[in-house]
Amino acid sequence: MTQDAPRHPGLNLGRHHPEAHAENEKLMFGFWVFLMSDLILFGIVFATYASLTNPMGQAGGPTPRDVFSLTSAAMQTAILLLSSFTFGLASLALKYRQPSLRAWLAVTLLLGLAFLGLELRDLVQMVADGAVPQRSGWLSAFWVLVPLHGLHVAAGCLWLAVMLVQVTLFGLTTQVSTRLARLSLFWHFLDVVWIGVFSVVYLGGLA
Amino acid sequence: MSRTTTIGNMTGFDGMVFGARRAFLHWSSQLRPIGGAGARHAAGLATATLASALLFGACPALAQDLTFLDPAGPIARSELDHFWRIALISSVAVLPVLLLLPLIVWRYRAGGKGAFRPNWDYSRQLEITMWGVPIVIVAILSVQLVRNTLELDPYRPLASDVPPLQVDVVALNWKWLFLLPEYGIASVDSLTIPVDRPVEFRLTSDSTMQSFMVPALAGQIYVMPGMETRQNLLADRQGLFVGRNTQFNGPGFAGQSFALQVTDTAGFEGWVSRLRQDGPVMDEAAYALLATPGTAKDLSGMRWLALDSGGAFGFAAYPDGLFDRVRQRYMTQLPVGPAEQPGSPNYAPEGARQKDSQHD
Amino acid sequence: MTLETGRKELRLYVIGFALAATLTAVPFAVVASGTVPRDVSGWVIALCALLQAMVHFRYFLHIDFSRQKREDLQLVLFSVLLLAIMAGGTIWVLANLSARMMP
Amino acid sequence: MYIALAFVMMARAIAEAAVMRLQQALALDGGFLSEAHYAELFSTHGTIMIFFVAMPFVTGLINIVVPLQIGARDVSFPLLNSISLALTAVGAALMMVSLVIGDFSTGGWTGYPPYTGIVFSPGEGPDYWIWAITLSSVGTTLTGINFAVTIYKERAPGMSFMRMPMFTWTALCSAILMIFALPPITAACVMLALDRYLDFHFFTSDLGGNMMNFANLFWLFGHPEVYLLILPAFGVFSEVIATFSGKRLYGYASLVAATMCIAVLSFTVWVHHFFTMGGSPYLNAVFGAATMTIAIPTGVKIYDWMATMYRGRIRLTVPMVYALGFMMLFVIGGLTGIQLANPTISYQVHNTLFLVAHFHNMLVPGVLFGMLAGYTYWFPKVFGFRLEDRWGYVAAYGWILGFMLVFFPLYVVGLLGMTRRTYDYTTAAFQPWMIVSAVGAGVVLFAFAALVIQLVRSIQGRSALADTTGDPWDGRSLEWSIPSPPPAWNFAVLPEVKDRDDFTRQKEGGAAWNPAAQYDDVELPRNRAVGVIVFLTGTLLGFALVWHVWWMAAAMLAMIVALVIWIGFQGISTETVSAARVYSVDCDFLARKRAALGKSAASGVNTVDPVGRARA
Ligand code: HEA
Ligand code: HEA
Ligand code: CUA
Ligand SMILES: [Cu+2]
Repeated sequence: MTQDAPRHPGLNLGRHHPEAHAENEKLMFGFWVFLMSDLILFGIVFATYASLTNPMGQAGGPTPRDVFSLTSAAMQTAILLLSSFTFGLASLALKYRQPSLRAWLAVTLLLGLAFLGLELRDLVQMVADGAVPQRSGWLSAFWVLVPLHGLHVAAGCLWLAVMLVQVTLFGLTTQVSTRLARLSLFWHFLDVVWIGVFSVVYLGGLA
Repeated sequence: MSRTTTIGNMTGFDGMVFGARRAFLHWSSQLRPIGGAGARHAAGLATATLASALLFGACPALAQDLTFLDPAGPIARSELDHFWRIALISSVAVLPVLLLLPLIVWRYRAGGKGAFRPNWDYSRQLEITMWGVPIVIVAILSVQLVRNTLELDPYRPLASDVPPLQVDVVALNWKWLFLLPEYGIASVDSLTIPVDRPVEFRLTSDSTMQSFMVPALAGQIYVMPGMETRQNLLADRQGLFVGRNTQFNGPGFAGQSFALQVTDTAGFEGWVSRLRQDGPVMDEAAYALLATPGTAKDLSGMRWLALDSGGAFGFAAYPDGLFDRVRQRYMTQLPVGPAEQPGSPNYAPEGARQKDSQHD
Repeated sequence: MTLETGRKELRLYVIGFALAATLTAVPFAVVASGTVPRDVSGWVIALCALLQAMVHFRYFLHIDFSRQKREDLQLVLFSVLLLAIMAGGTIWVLANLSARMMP
Repeated sequence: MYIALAFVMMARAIAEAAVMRLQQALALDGGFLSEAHYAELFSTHGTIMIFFVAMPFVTGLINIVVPLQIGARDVSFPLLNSISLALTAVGAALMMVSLVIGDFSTGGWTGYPPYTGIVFSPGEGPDYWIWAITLSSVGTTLTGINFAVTIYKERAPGMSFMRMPMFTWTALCSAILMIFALPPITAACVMLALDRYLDFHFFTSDLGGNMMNFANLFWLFGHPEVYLLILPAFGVFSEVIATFSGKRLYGYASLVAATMCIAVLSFTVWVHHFFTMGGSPYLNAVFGAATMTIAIPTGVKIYDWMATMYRGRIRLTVPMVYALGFMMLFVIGGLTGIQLANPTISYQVHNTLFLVAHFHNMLVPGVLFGMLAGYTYWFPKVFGFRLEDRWGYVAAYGWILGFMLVFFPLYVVGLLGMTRRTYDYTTAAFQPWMIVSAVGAGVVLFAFAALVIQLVRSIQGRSALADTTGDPWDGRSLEWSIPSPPPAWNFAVLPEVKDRDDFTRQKEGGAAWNPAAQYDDVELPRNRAVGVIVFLTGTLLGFALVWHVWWMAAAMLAMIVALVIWIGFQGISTETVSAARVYSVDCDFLARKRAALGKSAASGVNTVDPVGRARA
C-alpha cells in the first residue's frame, strides 16, 4: 500500500517502478514549483496583454476581429487537448510498463508539431496582414504572449523527441521514468496555460 | 547663496565630527573581547545615538523657499501636519524599543543583575500586547491615512470664491513651459500666480516621464507624454518659491527647476501685461526649437527669444491648442520617431534651425 | 488488481477529456453563434475557463483533496492567490491610472 | 562562492558610494564629476548593491547554513545550484565589463522607460543593465526553487516545520519570494529589450505603449525584493540573539507567523512606490493602508527579540553588537517607511533624499548588518577558526556611527527639498549636511577597512583562533554539533530531531557528541564543469546581445540548448564515501572535542566553554 501512496503531483509511478517512485518525490516537487513560477510569468504577460487590449493600446491598428480566426483557434485548441489526452495514455503505459508507451509519445509529439504548424501559419498570415508587433502596444503583447506559449510547446516537443530516443536507448531506467513523469507535468501544464490563451486572447477578442 | 559663506561654516561641523570620531576610536580601542564589557558596550551604543541626535539639534537655517517644512499654502500645510502626526503616533510603538532596549541590555548583560530564565519563551499576555498595540496603532494610522488621502487628492478642485487660474504645463528636457490659456501668454521656467487664488495645473510631457513639484505649496505629480495629470494648489502667502522636476531624466536634470512667484493680484496682472508687451510670439517652429534638449540657460543665447533678464523668459502668445496637440501627438496611429521626440538626443525638428537664423 | 486500477485510471483520463472537451466547446459555440450579448459571453468564457482549469488539475495533473497531496494543493492555491494579486492588481492599477490620465 | 562574488562587487559599489558622497559634499554649484558620470555611478551602485552584493550574500549564506541547520548533506539539486551561481556571476561579469567597454545605463537601478528606451538612451548602457539583470534573475528564480525543495524535502527525521530554526524559516520565505517575485522583473526586462531591439511598443510613448506598466511590473518585483533581502537578515538576528542571550527564542510561533505575514503582504503593497503617478485616491489609500499593515508583523518581531534578551544572559559579541545596532536603527527607518506609506507624505518626499535615507536605513542596518552578523557568526563553522574580535568591534561600531553620520543628514536635506540623483545643487543650506554625510562615508570606508584588516589578522592568527569544538558560541541548532569546517557529507549520521533547539537539548541531556551506533556509506554528487560552461556561454551571450553580435548570440543560445540536452544524456554521477571513512573522521572529531573541552576548562581564559555554560 505505502508503495502506491502518491508522493508527488502528476501520475505517480507506484510499485512498478519502486526506485523511480521514491526518487521522483523531490524532483517532481521541484519541477512543480518551477511550473508555478512559470505560471506567474505567464500571468504577468496576460495582465500586460489585457491592459493593452483597448483602443488606446491598439493605436488605430488592427483589432482582434481583423486578425484572429475562430476556426484556427478551435483547431489548435482541439489538437492540444487531444495531445494532453494522448500524453495521459502514455503516462499510463509508462506506469504499467506497457509497450504502447513509445507509440503514444510519438502521437503526442505529432500532435504538438501539428499545433505549432497551425500557430505558425496564423502568425505568418498576421505578418502578411501587417499585424506585426511593431504596429501597436496590443500587438506587441500578443506577439509575446502567444509565441511564449508556442516556445514552451516547442521546448516540450524537443524534450519529447529526446525522451523517445532515451526510451529506445536506455529503456525505462529510473532516470528515464522520472524524466517522463516531469515531461507529463510540463505538457499538461501547457494545456492549462492554453485555456487562458484561447479564453482571453481568441474568445475574449472575438466575443 | 555664495559659495564661500557656506564653506566658512564648515570647520565647525568638520571639527565636531572629527573630534567625535577620534574619541570614539580611542574608546573602542580599549574594549576587551566577549563578555564582561557589556556595560561599556551598551553605554557606547547610547552615546553614539545621542551624539547624532545632538548634531541635529544644531539645525542651520532652513532653505525657506523650497521646502514644505515652511508651507505657503493649505495643501502643503496639511501635508506637513500629517507628517508630524504620523511620526508622533508611530512613536508610541517605536520609542519603547529605543528606550527599553538599552535597559534590557544593561540589566541582562552577562554578569548583570537580571534573573536568568533560559527556558522562558512564551507569555500569553505579552503576546497579546505585542500584536495588539501595533494593530491598534496601525488602525488609527490607517484612518488618518484614508481621510488625508481623499482630502488631498491633487485632482480635487479647491473650494474658493475666485475661479481657479488655469495653467497648462509642458515638461521638456530640461525646462518647464507654462501656458496660461486665459491670458494667452506663456513662460519658461518662471511663473507668477496671484495669492489666495486656486491654481489648477494640467500637465503633460513632451519628453520623458517627469515629476512636477512645488514643495512649499503642494506635493508632486508625475508628468508623462501622451497623458494628462493634474495638480490643484493654492498659495496663501506671497513669496518666491522653487519648483522642480524630481524624476531623473538625463544630464540637465539637476538644473531643471523653476521660480514660482506668488504676488498680489496687481503684481500678477503686471506680470501678465509685461509679457504681453515685451515677450516675443511663440509659433510652432519656435516651440520646436524651445523643446530641444537643453536648459533654459542654454537657450538664452538664442536671439529670437529677445531676452532681457537672465534665465527665465516668456512669450506674449503661443499657438492655439498647443497643450492638447502636444499630448495628442503620442496618441495617434502614427509612430513618433526619435527625430520627433524633443527629449531625444536625435531630435531634429524641421524648420527649427531656420527659425533661429531668421532672427539673426 | 493492477489491471483494474489501470482501467480505473484510464477511465479518469477519459472523463477528464470529455469534460474538458465540453467546457471548450461551450464558449467556442457561444462566440461562434455571435448572438449572445458580450457581457454574458464574457462570463461564460471566464466560468468555463475556470472550470476547465480545475478539470485539468484534477484529472490530468492529479491534484485533489487527499491527504498526501495536500502540500501540492497548498502550493497551487498559494500560487493562484499570488497570480490573482499580481495579474488582477496589474489590470486594476493600470486601468485606474489610465482613466485618470485621459482628460 | 556567492559570498566571494558579493565581496568583490561590494568593493566596487562602496568605492562608488564614497565618490558620490564626496561629489555631493563639494557639489554646491558644481563638483568634480560630470552629471552623466554621476548618473552612471548611482545606477551601477544601486544595481550592484541590490543584485550583486545583497542578493549573492543572502543566497550564499542560505546555501551554507540551511543544509547544516536542517541536518541535510547538501541542497537538493547541487548541479542546479552551480548553474544558478554561474548565472549570477554572468550578471556581475557584465557589470564589470561595462566598466571597461562602453557605458552603463544612467537610468538608476529602477531603469524606468521611456528614459531607458531607445529614443532617449540610444547607447548600449540600458542593454548592459537589462541583460545583467535578466540573466541573474533567472539564476535567482532557480535558486529559490532549489532552496524551497531543500527545505521541504531534505529535513532530518523528526524536524517538523515547527522545529525548524528561525533562519531556515526566513530562508524558506525568501525562497518563496525568489520563486514568485522574480518573474515580473524578468518579463519587464525582456519587454524593455524587445522595445529597444525590435521596435515593440510595450513602454514607448507612442503607438499604444504604456510606460506606467513598467513601473508597475518593476515594483511588483522590487517591493518583494527588499523583503527577500531583509527576511534572512531577520533570521540571522533571531539566531544571534537567541544564542548570545543563552535563551530559547521568545515567541517562536509568533515569529514564524510574522515572517509568513511579511512574505505574503509584501505582494500587496507595490503601488506605494508610485503614489505620485496620479492614481485615484482610493487606489492610493488601499495600497497605503496595506503597506502599513506590514508594520505589525515587523513590530512583533522586534518585540520578540527584546523579549528573548529579557531574562537572558547577554554576551556582547560582535554579531550581537550588529544585532543591537540593527534594532535601534531599523525602527527609525521603519518609522520613516510608515510615513512614506502615506500617499500625501509621499507626494512631498518621494524622489527626495528623505527616501534615499529611508531605504539605506533599512538596507544598511537591516540587510548589511544582518549579513555581517551572519558572516561573523558562521565564519568559524565554515573555515574552522573565529574572526579576530578587536577589529571586529571597531568595524561594527564604525558601521553604526558611520551609517548615522551618512544617512541621518539625508533625512534633513530630503525634507528641505533636495531631490535624489542630483549631482549638484544651488542651495547653500544643503552643504553642511552634505559635508557631515561625506565625513560619515569616510567612517564607513574606515569600517570597511577594519573588516579587511580583521580578515587578514584572523587568517594570520588562525591557529590561535582555531575552533576545535565545532561549537564556538554555545550554539543551539544542529550546525554546531558537527566539526568546523564540516566534512563534505556534513553529518556522519543524519540526526534524529526531537526539539526546536535540538543541539541545546542534546547538550543539556548529555546526548551531544556521542558516537553513533552505526555508520553507513554516503553518496555525494561529483562536481561537474557545467557551471563554468554556463558562466562562459552566458557572459558571451550577454555581451553579444549588448553589442548586437548576432551570430555570437545565436551560437551561445544553441550551445546552451545543446548543453541541456547533453546533461540529459549523462547518468547521475556520484561518489561513495565508505562508512569506515565517515566513522574515522567522526571519531577524530569527537576525540579532539573532548581534548578541547578539557583544556579550556583548565586554562579558564575567555574562550567560550559551551558545555560549562549550558549546564550552569
Ligand atoms: C544593499 C544596498 C545598498 C547599500 C548597502 C548601500 C550603501 C551605501 N550607499 Fe547606496 N544605494 C542603494 C543601495 C545600497 N546602498 C540603491 C538601491 C540606491 C538607488 C540607486 C538609484 O538611484 O537608482 C542607492 C543610492 C545611493 C546614493 C545616491 C543618492 C542619490 O540619488 O543621489 C548614494 C549617495 O551617496 C548612496 C550612498 C551609499 C553609501 C555611502 C553607502 C554606505 O553606507 C555603505 C557603503 C557600502 C559598503 C561599505 C559595503 C559594506 C559591506 C560590507 C563591508 C560587507 C563585507 C563583506 C564581507 C566581510 C564578506 N547610495
Ligand atoms: C530592506 C529593505 C527595506 C525594508 C525592510 C523596507 C521597509 C518598509 N518600507 Fe521601504 N523602501 C526600500 C527598502 C526597504 N523598505 C527601498 C530600497 C525603497 C526605494 C527604492 C527606490 O525608489 O529606489 C523603499 C521605498 C519605500 C516607499 C516608497 C516611497 C516613495 O518612493 O515615495 C515606501 C512607501 O510606502 C516604503 C515603505 C516601507 C515600509 C512601510 C516598510 C516597513 O516594512 C517597515 C516596518 C518596520 C517598522 C514600522 C519598524 C518596527 C516596528 C515597530 C517598532 C512596531 C510598530 C510600529 C508601528 C505600529 C508604526 N518604502
Ligand atoms: Cu501615466 Cu498614463
Ligand atoms: Cu516598497
